[in-house]
Amino acid sequence: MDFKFSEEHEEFRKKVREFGKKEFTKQRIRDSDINEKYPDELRELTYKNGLVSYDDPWKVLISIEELCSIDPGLGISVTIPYFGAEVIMLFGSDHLKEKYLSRINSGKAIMGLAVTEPSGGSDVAGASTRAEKKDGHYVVNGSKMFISNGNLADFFITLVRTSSKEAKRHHGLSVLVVDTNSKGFSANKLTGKLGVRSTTTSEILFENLEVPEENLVGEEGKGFYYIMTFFNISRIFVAAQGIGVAQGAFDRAMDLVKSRGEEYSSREEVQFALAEMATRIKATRLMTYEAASHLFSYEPIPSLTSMAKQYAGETAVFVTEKALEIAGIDGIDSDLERFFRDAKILEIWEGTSEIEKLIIARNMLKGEKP
Amino acid sequence: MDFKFSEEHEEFRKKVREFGKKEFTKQRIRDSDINEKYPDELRELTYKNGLVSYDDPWKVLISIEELCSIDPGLGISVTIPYFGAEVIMLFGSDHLKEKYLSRINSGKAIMGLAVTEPSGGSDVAGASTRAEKKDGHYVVNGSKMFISNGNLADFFITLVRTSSKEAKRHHGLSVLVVDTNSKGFSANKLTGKLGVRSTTTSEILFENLEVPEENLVGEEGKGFYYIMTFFNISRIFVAAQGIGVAQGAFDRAMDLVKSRGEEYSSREEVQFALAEMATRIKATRLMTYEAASHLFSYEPIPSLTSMAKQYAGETAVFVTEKALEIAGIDGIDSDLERFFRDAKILEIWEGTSEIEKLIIARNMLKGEKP
Amino acid sequence: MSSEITEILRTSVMEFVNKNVPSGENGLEKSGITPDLRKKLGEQGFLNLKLPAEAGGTGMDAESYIAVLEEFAKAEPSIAMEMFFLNSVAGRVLSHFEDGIELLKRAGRGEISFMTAIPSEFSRISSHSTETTITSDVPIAAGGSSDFLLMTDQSGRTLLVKDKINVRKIQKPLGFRAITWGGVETKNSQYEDLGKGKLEEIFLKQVNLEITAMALGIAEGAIEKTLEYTKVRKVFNTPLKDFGPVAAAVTNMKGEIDLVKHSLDSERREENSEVLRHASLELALNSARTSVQYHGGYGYFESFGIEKFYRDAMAMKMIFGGLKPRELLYRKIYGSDSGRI
Amino acid sequence: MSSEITEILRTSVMEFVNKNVPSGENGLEKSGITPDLRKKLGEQGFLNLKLPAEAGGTGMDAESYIAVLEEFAKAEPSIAMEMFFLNSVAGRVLSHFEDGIELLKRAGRGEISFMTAIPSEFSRISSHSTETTITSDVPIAAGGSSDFLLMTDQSGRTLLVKDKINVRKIQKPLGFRAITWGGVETKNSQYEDLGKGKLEEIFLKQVNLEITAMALGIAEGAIEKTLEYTKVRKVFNTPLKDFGPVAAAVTNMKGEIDLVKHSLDSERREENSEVLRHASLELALNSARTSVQYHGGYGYFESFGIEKFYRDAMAMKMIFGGLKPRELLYRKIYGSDSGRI
Repeated sequence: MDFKFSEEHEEFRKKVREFGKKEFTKQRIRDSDINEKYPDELRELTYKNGLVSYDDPWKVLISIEELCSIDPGLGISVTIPYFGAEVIMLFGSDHLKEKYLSRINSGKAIMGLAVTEPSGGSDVAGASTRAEKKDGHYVVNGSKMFISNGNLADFFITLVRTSSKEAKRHHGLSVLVVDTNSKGFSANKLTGKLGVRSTTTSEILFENLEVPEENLVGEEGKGFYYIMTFFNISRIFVAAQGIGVAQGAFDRAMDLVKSRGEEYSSREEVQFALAEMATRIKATRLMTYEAASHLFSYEPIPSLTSMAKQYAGETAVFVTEKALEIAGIDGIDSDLERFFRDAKILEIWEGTSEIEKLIIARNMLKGEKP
Repeated sequence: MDFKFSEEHEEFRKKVREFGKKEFTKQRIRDSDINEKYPDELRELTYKNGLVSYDDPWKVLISIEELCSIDPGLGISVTIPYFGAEVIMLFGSDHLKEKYLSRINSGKAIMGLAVTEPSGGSDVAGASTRAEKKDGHYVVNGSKMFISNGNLADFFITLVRTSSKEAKRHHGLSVLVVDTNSKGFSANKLTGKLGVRSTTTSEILFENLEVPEENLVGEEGKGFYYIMTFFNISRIFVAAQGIGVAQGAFDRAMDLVKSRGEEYSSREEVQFALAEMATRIKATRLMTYEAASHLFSYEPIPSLTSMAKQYAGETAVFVTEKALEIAGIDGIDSDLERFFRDAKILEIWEGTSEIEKLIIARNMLKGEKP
Repeated sequence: MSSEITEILRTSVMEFVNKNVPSGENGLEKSGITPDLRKKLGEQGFLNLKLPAEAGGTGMDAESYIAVLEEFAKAEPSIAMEMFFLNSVAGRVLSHFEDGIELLKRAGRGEISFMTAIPSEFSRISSHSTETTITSDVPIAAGGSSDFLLMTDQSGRTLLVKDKINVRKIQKPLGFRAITWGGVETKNSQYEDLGKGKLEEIFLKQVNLEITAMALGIAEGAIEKTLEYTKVRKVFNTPLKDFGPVAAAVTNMKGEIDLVKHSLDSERREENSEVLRHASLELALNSARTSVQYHGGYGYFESFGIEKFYRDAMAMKMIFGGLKPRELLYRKIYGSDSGRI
Repeated sequence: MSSEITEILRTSVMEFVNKNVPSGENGLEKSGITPDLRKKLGEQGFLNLKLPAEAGGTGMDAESYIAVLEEFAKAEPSIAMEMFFLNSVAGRVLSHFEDGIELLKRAGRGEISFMTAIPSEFSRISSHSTETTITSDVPIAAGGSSDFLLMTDQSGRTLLVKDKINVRKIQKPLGFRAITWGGVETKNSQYEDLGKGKLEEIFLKQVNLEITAMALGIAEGAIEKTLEYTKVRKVFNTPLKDFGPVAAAVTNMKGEIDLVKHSLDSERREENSEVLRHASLELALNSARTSVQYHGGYGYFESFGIEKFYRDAMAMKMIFGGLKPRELLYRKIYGSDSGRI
């Protein structure tokens, strides 16, 4: 057993950290949060500095972790433009890889994943956006909800229903790459989020939107499987967001405790809170890293991935709440209050905590050993 | 990073498991539990089969884990006869190693650690058992409480006060090896325990008991340090007990759920319980293994060790309670009720959960990174 | 009945326990509830509190009955459970026919007692009955003796088995050790058919407040001892209670106990009964676990009288806290328009 | 006052909110409590409920006052907090001198309002006062406007600052966004010395039931919406409420709300006030967090009116749930013989 990152990865972590400390300025953080403004210039900077590189998924994980610990909103904003890329990598044709992934790899495009619908967040198989084949095109009609990068993305990995057999819910779904400059595409930015306010969340609509046949990812009818496979990857990165949020909040709470002097820091209530926070963070890290090590060597263990994701979300919420309790009234206008608002989404997106628990149990009931 | 045990260790785990399944018979388990009887014959068998070997601490850890998952009472009983050996290994003279450790290594003797006193379980530095030097001997007077192997051990690693300066509480303590066949030694077995009833717990008394000077471990005045160092080792093994108890209870709960059929096993309440149990167990394992990997390479991280121990105790209690809830009335006379009774001690011995949390926080306040 | 009289009752329970119930090393769990102790309980009028008047019941109001259950549970949960099986269970199913009234009369005087096979969602009951013969294997039953047995047969009917009851006593059951637990076999026994689903109906729906009283008593018994212990027990030369997290945990439990107690004492208790049942079961387990913890090594020993609360609280949850009664809570809160729940 | 009248009051609060308080996309948090709304609150008699009679107070009993706080908190916690600062805080410190009465009168009519610098254990207050001049930097204050400021100076005295109050308004504070939060600076201001430790005493000891009412209202507001939402919201073609763990979590919260509510409504509320304070703060946070969770993505948006409960509940805990008030709970439960605590 070996619980250490390689020297290269440690170096990389240091580099990310330095970048974040320098570029995530107070001004940028506040401006993005208060005005719900996407930090596009920062995204470019992050890309140019090579902090999001698909050559090595460990580096992506490290970037997410470190940047989120400096500011979750900005951290997520600059690492989310590639959201969904793995679907093309794993299942897309060479044509799609070249046409779309090359733009992503050069940092020139923003993409997104359009799966969730207004009628059901967790019920992926219930998707009702329709795509009908007609003259070498798919004609897409329907809407998607809570779509990250909704008003920013150049194209979306989109889950659509290509078969009318409602009985086979899972088997009637396919994945298309939809250009947002196509006729019939529109997006309404949803404002007034609790947290991660610098990310852009939208409702997107498809109205008789035509997609060329070659934009089908993989095979027709396998969309549900592709998306589920993707979630088993993206959940690792959400867990990394959780590590970052929790660690960032913990570090700030620790500083606060120290700044209040010996009499305060020696109080057992305070020490208990710190110990409980730190223990949860440690457990989150380990579960995430183990899940990642299986995933990144192409042997994912879905129940373990879900454990990491669920526990990370819960930990981010737990730690930020505890940190604010320590802060008291002084926290009402502080970094910590932003961390608190940013944390909650981690229990909701990429599969709610409830869904993760069901995944864990069902896989284990089938004999999987996490 | 590498989260896998070596092949040798996996083989060893299998061997331990097979041994336990064969030798931990229903009869032995029940008899030991109900009659509070130490299974000495089983201890010898375990030793003879090479399941407790100080050549490799990983093997000790694996044995504890696997045997406790079959039965915590017997699992602890057969692995506890060597309790305290590390104190001599690390700090004892060659004379002590030869005289005492060789008997331990050959499985011929049982030893124990006498630290806790009636007046304070967690307050090690408050020990008041006195040892005064006189004619080349220490004369020991005092009593120790809740001492494992109290009526079984051939000798005890004993914490005594050798200096009268009460002001320097920590620095007035030393460690002696006390033979139990010495004049002035007596032990009262304490019966009626909630759990781990096959282990023997006693109050032991020293009345003008003479100990030869050469039985001093290390230096006078360093006893507190030696014992604290030992606890940083033994806590790993308590964490391993926790893994075993929790895993054993989980496996039984899983079997129960499956045996009740699809309608029951598909209930979300039941699946949530299984998921929460399994996640805690996974987190416990990882923290324990990482803490062990540091410790076994002589770079212990005390805060991480305490995290593992505290979380393991809490997990054992959590999982056994949940398992009994699943069992319902049928559990009232079952393996699971024994696991439940056995679990609670893990939050108490080798430092209560409260003490562990303080250790975590205080080390981190000093800058330690677990 | 006024709360003044309830207070007198509470005092008389405490006095009875102090005078008649062994504690410490050779406490009640070792001796069990003996015929002699049962007699005394009967003489003092503790066994017929809620029996019907024709069976010699005192016609006591609910408030006083649950107060007595709570008070016994604080000291010796097993006695409360014995009272519960007789008054809340047997009293309800046996009061509808003459023979039953007669048996209740005798039981109320402490002369006989019933075993009750607790209905289980997953019970391993295998029973077969013809008109005159019943063969059953009821693995878990609880009660004072094997004079009579209340049980549910395979088809869901509640039976009173009158003879040839063979009990395989469990040596050390998890909880309530002063009453008898065991597997039961009956063969060619005489029995009385008491109606379909009667026992289950009682355990599921009719005893919420009694369960609350017992669970609350366990929580109180554990936490009151812990409050006192943490005042005097010192570590690092400081009383345990002066460590913030200890004080926090104990006062939180005590606070929750007060909330449940006030609700149980109030006139709105019925309206809240499902909530109280589950809240008190949770509270009992949390309180008892915390209490063992803060008693440290000492709390781990039977003679200290703390660990029994932990076992009993766990057993309470196993007996009374399953999915079926939880569903009734869901239904209560969500109203009648429930689908799967 | 009878509970019937309390019920009428509750209804009138609901009616007032429906009629006068904006909701949805452009809800109250965007507009803030405007002078106009404050006027209306005053006209309807919601601002002087507990003010002294000389200041035009209604002499309303505690039961009705806390019922109104609870009811406003269910819908708009910010309004409850505005009432609280005026009636429970300003009303208490300003009623002892003529000028103060005059100001309370006007505030009760909604014509002026006070900011209050909430005493903090670790406040970064740095203030210096001479006989005629006060310079202070109070980073966190809350209230309606900067007409007047109640604050604690460096030496612990409570001051009423009357002019030259410079507020650096926080753009998006964590909670209670419809009232003003901000850093405050005063220089060469006129002020009145209201006595040593007055504000701290009030926040620590005198407002337990008011805090409970507000926290309970937040819990109720969140859970009631969630109860309704989980009945209609479907996933996998099944209403959310039919998933056991969802039903369990919601019904547990609702059950705990009922327990706290009953205790707050009972005549023993005073005796239990420390317990209620802390139990309700915990409950509000748990209820609100659970409510956001079960509203899924929708719950994350301000326009849905759910996430504000989560922020407000957290802010409540930060303001009212510190170590000092906890110590008062420990002391209450453990009795007076406490050492370090």
